[in-house]
Amino acid sequence: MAFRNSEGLKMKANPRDVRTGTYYMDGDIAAGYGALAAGCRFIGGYPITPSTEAAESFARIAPQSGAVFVQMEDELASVASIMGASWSGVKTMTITSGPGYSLMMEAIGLGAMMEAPFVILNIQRGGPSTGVPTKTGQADMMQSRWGSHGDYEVIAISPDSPQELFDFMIKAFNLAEKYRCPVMVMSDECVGHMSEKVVVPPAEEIELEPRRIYTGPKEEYLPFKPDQDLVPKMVKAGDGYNLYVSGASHDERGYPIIYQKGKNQSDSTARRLVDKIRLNADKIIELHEEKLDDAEVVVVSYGITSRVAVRGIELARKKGIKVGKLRLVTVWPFPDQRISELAAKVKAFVVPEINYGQVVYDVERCSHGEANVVLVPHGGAGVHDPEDILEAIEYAATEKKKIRKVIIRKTRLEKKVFGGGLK
Amino acid sequence: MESKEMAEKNVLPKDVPTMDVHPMDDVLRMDRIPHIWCPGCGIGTAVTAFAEGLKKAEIDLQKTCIVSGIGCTGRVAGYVKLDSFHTTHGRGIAFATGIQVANPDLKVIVFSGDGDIMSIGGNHFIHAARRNVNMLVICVNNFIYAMTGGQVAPTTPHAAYATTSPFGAVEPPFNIPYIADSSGAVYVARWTVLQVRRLTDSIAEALKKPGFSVIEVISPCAMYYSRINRLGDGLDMMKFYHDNTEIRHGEDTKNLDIGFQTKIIVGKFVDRERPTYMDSYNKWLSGTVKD
Amino acid sequence: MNPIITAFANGIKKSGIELSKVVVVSDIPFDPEIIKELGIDFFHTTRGRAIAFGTGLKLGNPELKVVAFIGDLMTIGGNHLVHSGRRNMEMLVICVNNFVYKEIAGTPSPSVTTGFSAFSTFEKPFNAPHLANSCGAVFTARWTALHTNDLTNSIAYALPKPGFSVIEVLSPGPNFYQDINKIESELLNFYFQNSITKNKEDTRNVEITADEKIITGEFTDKKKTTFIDSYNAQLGKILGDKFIPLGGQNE
Amino acid sequence: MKTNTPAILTGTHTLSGNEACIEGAFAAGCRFLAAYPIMPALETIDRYLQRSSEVDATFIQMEDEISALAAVIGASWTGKKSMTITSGPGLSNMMEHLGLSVMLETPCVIIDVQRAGPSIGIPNRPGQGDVMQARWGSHGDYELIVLSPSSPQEMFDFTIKAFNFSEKYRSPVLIMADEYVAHQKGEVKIQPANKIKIEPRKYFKGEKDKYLPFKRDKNFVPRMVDIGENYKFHVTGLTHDDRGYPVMTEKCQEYNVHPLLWKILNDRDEIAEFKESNTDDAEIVIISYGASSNTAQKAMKQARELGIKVGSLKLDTVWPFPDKKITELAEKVKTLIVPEINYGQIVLEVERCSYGQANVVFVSHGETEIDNPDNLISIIKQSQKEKQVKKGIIEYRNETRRG
Repeated sequence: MAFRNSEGLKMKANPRDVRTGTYYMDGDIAAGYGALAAGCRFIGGYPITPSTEAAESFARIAPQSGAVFVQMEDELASVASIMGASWSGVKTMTITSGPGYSLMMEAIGLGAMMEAPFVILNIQRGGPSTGVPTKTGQADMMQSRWGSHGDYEVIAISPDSPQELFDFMIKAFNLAEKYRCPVMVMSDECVGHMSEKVVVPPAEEIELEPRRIYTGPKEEYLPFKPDQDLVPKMVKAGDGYNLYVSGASHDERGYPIIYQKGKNQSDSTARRLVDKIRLNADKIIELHEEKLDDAEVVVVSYGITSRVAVRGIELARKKGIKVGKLRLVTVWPFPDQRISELAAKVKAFVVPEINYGQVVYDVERCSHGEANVVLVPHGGAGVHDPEDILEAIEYAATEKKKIRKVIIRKTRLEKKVFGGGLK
Repeated sequence: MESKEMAEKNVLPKDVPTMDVHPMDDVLRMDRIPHIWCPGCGIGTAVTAFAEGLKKAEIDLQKTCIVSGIGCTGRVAGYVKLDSFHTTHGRGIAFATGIQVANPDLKVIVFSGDGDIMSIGGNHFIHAARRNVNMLVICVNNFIYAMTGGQVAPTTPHAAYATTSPFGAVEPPFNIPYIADSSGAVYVARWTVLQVRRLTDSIAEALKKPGFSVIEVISPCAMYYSRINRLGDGLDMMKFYHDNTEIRHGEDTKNLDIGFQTKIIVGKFVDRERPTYMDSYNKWLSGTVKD
Repeated sequence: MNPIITAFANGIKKSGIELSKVVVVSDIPFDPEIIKELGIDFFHTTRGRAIAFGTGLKLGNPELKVVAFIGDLMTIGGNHLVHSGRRNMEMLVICVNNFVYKEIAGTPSPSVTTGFSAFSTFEKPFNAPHLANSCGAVFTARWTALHTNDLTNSIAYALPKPGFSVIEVLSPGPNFYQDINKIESELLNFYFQNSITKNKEDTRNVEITADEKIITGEFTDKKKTTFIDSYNAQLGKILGDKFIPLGGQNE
Repeated sequence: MKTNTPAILTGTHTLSGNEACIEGAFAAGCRFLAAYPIMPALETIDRYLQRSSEVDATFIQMEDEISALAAVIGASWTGKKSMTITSGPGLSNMMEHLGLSVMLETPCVIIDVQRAGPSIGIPNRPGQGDVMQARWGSHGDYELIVLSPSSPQEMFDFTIKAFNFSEKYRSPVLIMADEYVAHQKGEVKIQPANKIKIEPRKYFKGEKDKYLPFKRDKNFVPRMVDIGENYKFHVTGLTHDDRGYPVMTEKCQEYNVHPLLWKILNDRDEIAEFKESNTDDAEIVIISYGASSNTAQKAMKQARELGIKVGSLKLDTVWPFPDKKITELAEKVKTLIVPEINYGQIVLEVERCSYGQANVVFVSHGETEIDNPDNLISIIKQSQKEKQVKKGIIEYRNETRRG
């Protein structure tokens, strides 16, 4: 994906921000490096296992680049402060995990409403509630899409390696600037705490999306007047534009419509907020596909699970099953169309997730009854046993009937814990 | 049992009395021992003082419950044999408020750390103090977020190092007794874990006091705070407390700031009477409130 | 126009600060006409988060003069208030206290459900200047909305003052959308007439009680290193030349 | 178990949805409310306070919604039936503690009077934009029960039902009302106390030292005790074993969390209630919930008068979703129309459960259309023109008239 803003301007990363080199580092630290390379100037954060290393790595390297890490009093403050910083003209993000993410829910709606570009890095852990803080999970996926009240759309991307945590931070900032919406990097403890080779490229190889800055006459500026692609242009606070930016439903001037006369005043705010993502979905969505040409069974996965699935796919291929891999790099917006196309072609989808079924329901929805959908669940605090995925693939390849529900596999773990599985 | 065996093997002198039960058995959950705290940590001492204080106060333990938030000190509730709740980060006081107001017969203790109570739970702290909800808050202050690996806390002294302030903390720390006092707490004390006897007495005293009581317990964190700042181990910190604490009962709370390795003033600072939340509530309900 | 806004507008003028650098963050919606007239930037955030939002604005662009209007008497956002005070974040907080008295005849009794009164009637309210003072604010003051001149002067003084300043303004219904109504103006008069000005009073003594006169005045006025100065000093000391100070660089 | 009579105002009253909700709560035995005032749920607190001294119920106004739900969970463990009331922004703030109440398996009820969102949105107008949030808003996996009333009478009935479900499954239960229902005045019939069925709390009755707070029965529901009864129990939001002690392993995670889902899912057919009308011969079925079902009912009647075979399915329970019923309908009818006061939430579930068997038409409507089914009628007519089943959700965008 080439990152160009609406004027076709290209921007490179600032060499001061890029610690070029080859490292052996964990995903969290790579994320901190990635954020700085992307030009992030402000992180308001709050420590939470297993995401703290990302904040720590940023705090160590930020001051030399004129960026700042401030540890706020709680997650509510963290996310509110980055929205303020975003409107003051800098790139911002916050870093958290499940419980902190839950606290940010109200502000995510505010971010969507104010169309402040910002990034949230969520290193998921086992939930619900405090759950298993030190171990992995993928159970915040639906929350990232639906967690705040009212209608809005976000972009969520899911990296599967420390290298991708670096790369995806840059991608996330670019998407945030381009679509002016909250962008979630939904990683997990496993990727966050996994140490691997991370290559930080030279600055000139990193392309950044510049902010969509308004350049016309001051008096004509309307903060929420959308461009062709439904995304409005932005200015900085303090530049004399006499901004009125509100979290209440507003018109193009930003004025709340609640106090305006006339009950039938149409409330188009939320409509545009969802449309700007839905109608641009094709441009946003990125998928990694492997061996799909002849596939009868497709394994749909994201994040760390897509790496575990590789083993299951290899084993199945060895047994002669035609199985392909579809990795959701972008989880939200969901690739409805691609899944729908595949459903018409293949027998079944196998969806391993480290949760008890979240994204699988969207796969089911988009397959329109044309392909079976098999879920390989995992409660968290660990990753799948590839054998479970293999068995699910084998089952999916042999099942002849069209089954109108998500077929939930009993995993080895479940059988072990509940002696044959839950009833 | 072990000590008995040791006595039999003549490791201990014969005349040392041994017993089958640990004196803490009735207030601590022995089935959860060993605990999670690191060697040199002061939280265990604070728990001992608390257990002793509970006994000393001679309150009805059946009607006593303990609530913790998240963090190293947040685990305390799990080791105390009362009805105990390990809740979410920073919300111990809010949770306890619900318990207390729904059943005013209960005495609630919130036992948690500085990050939990003062940072994320700061709002609940000042509001519960303002309302004067009947509870005892024991806030173990180790100057750092230890559970997550040594991040800067709102109590970290200026210029002290932490992992998220790798070049020294830039913010001045909270003076916990001062903010408790100004929000309306009726009992405010501060001790270090070195002053076990005074801390125990203080806990026993506060347990019997109706209203919002706060005891700040300064505790070493040998694993993070001391290590990052090169202050030695737990014992060195205890020596530091020994040499650098001064007891000043009744000191004006605004003079209680703690700097990096500066003198720590301890003592009981506030002990006053104010109607508790339930008193005001009942009065209001019965319509006798001045209109 | 609401007298607080008038005082605020005059205060900015008097302070001589460039209008385009003033940003108001509030959890109370302002009438857009007011903002237009003032010629400043305005952000309407979710309840209680104005101070946290303002922190970000200030750190993102240290040139800005951030003013946070908080309406619900630090209920939901109390934590942000105390922590920003501790950090000494450069910001002026105008806290519109609408604690309503029951004594005044003819006014609706303040019940929690009116949506404006922040506390149940029997609860002790915060002594806002004292709380702000104890968490580290460099300037605290309290006026009623009718102390127009005093309020203007305090705002003009606090706005350029480095550090975290809190001005509590007693005013019924923090409503910046319409003119105040009759009941509200009666209440305002009541506040005004029942107040007594004691500058430099110890904040411990300025609690608002039902029986005594409301003490107004400028209470705290001290010097303390601001967050940004402290940050630049500490990191400059440790990192030396490698450090790029906050607010010092040009992107 | 029957409730005390003074709490139950037997008879017929004219109440707003907000007031009916409080009456329902008192009838169900609720005696603790912690809340933070928010539009458009303010009248509930008024009503609660007016009646609280008569029924000896406690109210506390907390400093924010986070602490409100925390206090409710705490209060519930003292043995009092507890609830909190809020609207969208407040519900967003409660998300962390929704997870805690799931993990601690604490019975409590959350009333969400939805308004137009996102963020501050329009506080005095209805919305249904929090329906997906109710199901997915907290981190981690969980299942819960969400009811959606469409009239003051249902507001009363469903509140009782909510308390019963919360005790039966030891789970938080949400009521997703909206501004329209909350402020609508209507007739509310309140049965005599002995006719109102109340689910008692599932108390542990064995020996004190044998109590395990998370030992599940065959329905996966553990037994509860009150604080202060000398059980000396420990509960934690961390993944825990039967004793409530934290165990940080994969096995324990499976042991702890998986049954949390199945205790609800096992009974999903029982819990998922709906009202069906005219579906027997219908070619088009309108699937609706909450205030939208008022529009749906009117549209159905008018369409029938025009000779169009329209049926209606009103979801009383939104979560768990009645998958089977929707699939059954999709196989039978040509078109499923889903009107919602949002931009597409439950319609996604309908699309999922229809397996490409019927056209799924989404109608985003506003508050003015609650009383006026014209738009819906025109969409019914438009949808009749579709000759074959289309994949994906159909939305006739020329008719977007929210307001």
